[in-house]
Amino acid sequence: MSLTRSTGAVLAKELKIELRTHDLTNTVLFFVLMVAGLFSFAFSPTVQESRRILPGLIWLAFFFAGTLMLQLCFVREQVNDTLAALRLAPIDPSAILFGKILANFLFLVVTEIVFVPIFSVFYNVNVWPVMGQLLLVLFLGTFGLSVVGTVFSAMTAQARMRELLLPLLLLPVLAPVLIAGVEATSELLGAHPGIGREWLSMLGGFDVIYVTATWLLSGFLVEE
Amino acid sequence: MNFALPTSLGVEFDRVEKRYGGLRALRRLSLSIAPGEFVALFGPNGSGKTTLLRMAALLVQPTSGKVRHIGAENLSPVDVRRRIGLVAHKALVYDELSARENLSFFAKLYALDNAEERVGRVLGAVGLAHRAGDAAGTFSRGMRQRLAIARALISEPRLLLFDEPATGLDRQGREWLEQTLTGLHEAGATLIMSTHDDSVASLAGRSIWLRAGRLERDTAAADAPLERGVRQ
Amino acid sequence: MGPAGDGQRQQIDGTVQEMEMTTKSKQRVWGLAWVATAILLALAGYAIFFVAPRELTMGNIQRIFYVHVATAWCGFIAFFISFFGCIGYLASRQMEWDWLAVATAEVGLMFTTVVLITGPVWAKPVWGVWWVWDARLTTAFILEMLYIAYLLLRKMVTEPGRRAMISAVFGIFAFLDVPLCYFSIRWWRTLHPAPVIGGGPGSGINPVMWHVFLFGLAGFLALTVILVRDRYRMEALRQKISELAADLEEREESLESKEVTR
Amino acid sequence: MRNFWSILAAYLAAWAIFFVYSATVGRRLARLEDEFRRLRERVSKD
Repeated sequence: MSLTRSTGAVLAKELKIELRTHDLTNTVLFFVLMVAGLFSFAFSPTVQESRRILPGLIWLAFFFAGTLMLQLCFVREQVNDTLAALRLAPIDPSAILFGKILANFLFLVVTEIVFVPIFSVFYNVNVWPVMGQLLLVLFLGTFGLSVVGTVFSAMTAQARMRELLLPLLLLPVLAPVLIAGVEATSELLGAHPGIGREWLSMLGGFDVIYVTATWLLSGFLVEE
Repeated sequence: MNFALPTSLGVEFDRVEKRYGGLRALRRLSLSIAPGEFVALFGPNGSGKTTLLRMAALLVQPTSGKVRHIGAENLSPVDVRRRIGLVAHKALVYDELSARENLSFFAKLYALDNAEERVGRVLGAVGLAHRAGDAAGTFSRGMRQRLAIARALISEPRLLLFDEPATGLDRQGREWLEQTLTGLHEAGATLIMSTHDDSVASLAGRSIWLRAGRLERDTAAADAPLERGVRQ
Repeated sequence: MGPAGDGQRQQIDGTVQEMEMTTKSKQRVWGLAWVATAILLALAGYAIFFVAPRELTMGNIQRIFYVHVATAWCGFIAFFISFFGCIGYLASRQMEWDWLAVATAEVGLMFTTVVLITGPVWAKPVWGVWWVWDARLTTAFILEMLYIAYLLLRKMVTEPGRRAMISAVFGIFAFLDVPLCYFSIRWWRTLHPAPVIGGGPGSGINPVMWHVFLFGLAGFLALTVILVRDRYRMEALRQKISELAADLEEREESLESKEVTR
Repeated sequence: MRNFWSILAAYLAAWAIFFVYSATVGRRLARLEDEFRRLRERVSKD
């Protein structure tokens, strides 16, 4: 069976389960909403300050929400040892990871589409003129987060104290995504909106490097 | 049911060792199971039965030694996987999905043709046709076990590995299991099964006892009931 | 115990004797290496303060450079070897690669800590601040975080084979991150002085300074080697101990069962 | 000597880290060697 078809099968399974339970999307939506509100209470920024802090706030909110969500991704497969069932199947082990990466990416993307306008309203920053570019930057960064996050979730699923471990492993590796993402977003929300080619290529480069590494190492990742 | 095509798959363990840190689950164990054999595995908890079965299913890599599948010399690793079925301790199905959805999903992973028809047939064979649309999470222990067996049979494997298949089944379920096992064996599939259930075990043609990761005894079926009485 | 057990026991005794003979002489060699490294480092300390000339623009504070740069190199070399250890383990599944990876990661982390402490002490009088989020500083900081995470991960997974595999994957992911981090921060902001050694035209240092630097570097490299060796040996011993403990337990078990059958 | 204390602090810190780390590695190694020797004796005694 081809890699794309088996990836598609795993992705469809993830989406079906999520549509039935809404566990992951509900958690993430609620978490991001809380961060958007609480941050405003804590700092009550002026419009100008908002423009400056909003890029960082958006990225951190989605990073932490993603970390929270990704923890469940492989723990879920342990309840009935379904990971073993996936590994028994005659498919490339990277299909298991890629299917889950795409599912996690979609869940986060949905959250972002919902929340960018809400952030815009809460912080009085008009994002409409640059919405398309902003979402492009967010998607590139979110994809990197999903790739590394899913892989680390697979790695830590059987470790002690995995809830603490995942953010510790994930956040330092994601530093380049955070820097590039925040910088690109700042440029878009700045006085002269534009998009830095170098930040996009950094985000794209990160995605390409880690997708390749995941593809090469997937056999080890799902091992018992 | 007509499971298992002509060529069946055996398995050979060649001085296999599996260590989990200081713990040695299997110790230089050598064992050969020919295609078409029906083997019962006995041994106290922690004697290595589950590790042996999972190793035969290619889920666990040996620390040293080799696992070979007899009759798979010209097959790619993926094609070997395609011919193996495992019924494990846990059900290996998704609680959130219905019985039918679970089987359809795995049928898709095995790239089976006319999947829908096959799923329907297997559901009928394990006696779950009336609950096909219900989520697996709502099933009783015995029904989950039936679904787990259905999951393993969906791809018509030639080497079937059962880890305590009788757990959770009532008397009627056990009779059904015995019939199914006999049917599979007659159709030429290789069966390896760990069990504590005497009547299910009595179907096997060969009995193997494990102790602390070693082969303790390997006998033909005729001696099995007597041996079991002494040993357990 | 049956004949198989006796054979196994002879094998153990044989390796034990063999090891005893080699360890004595080996220990002496490595003891000497320790002494030599200590002397080398003491001499380097002397040379840094009393042989190297005073730098004209920065003054004496420049003397930190000798330790700062040399330890940064050692740390980076150690992490680089650790990266290869991770790849080696995944390619071969031999525990020795994992031991090399953890030994170099820990020693590299120690050196990076020194870099992160000496850096700000130099920066304060020269830049006027202890710390800036500059490309090199931030990269060093993230390197430190990545390898702390690596060691934490190892603590959380107990089964050695699994631990080796997981940490090898993480080690590779972490090391791939370093160039990405460096470039992202370089485009972001940079303050750190350009490399003096092997930089563009106009760079380069006084030959005496250069020799003092090389002398110090030799000392730190020697320290890296012996620390990595000791740390590696710890891992090797841990495995031997767990094997011996398993053998003993097995022997006791079989003695017990013998008594029961009697 | 300008900045003398800074330099001294930096060097003391660096050498202290080297020393402490080497000492811990040495101590942990010695403890493992001991344990290994003890186990080995038990194995050859049996």
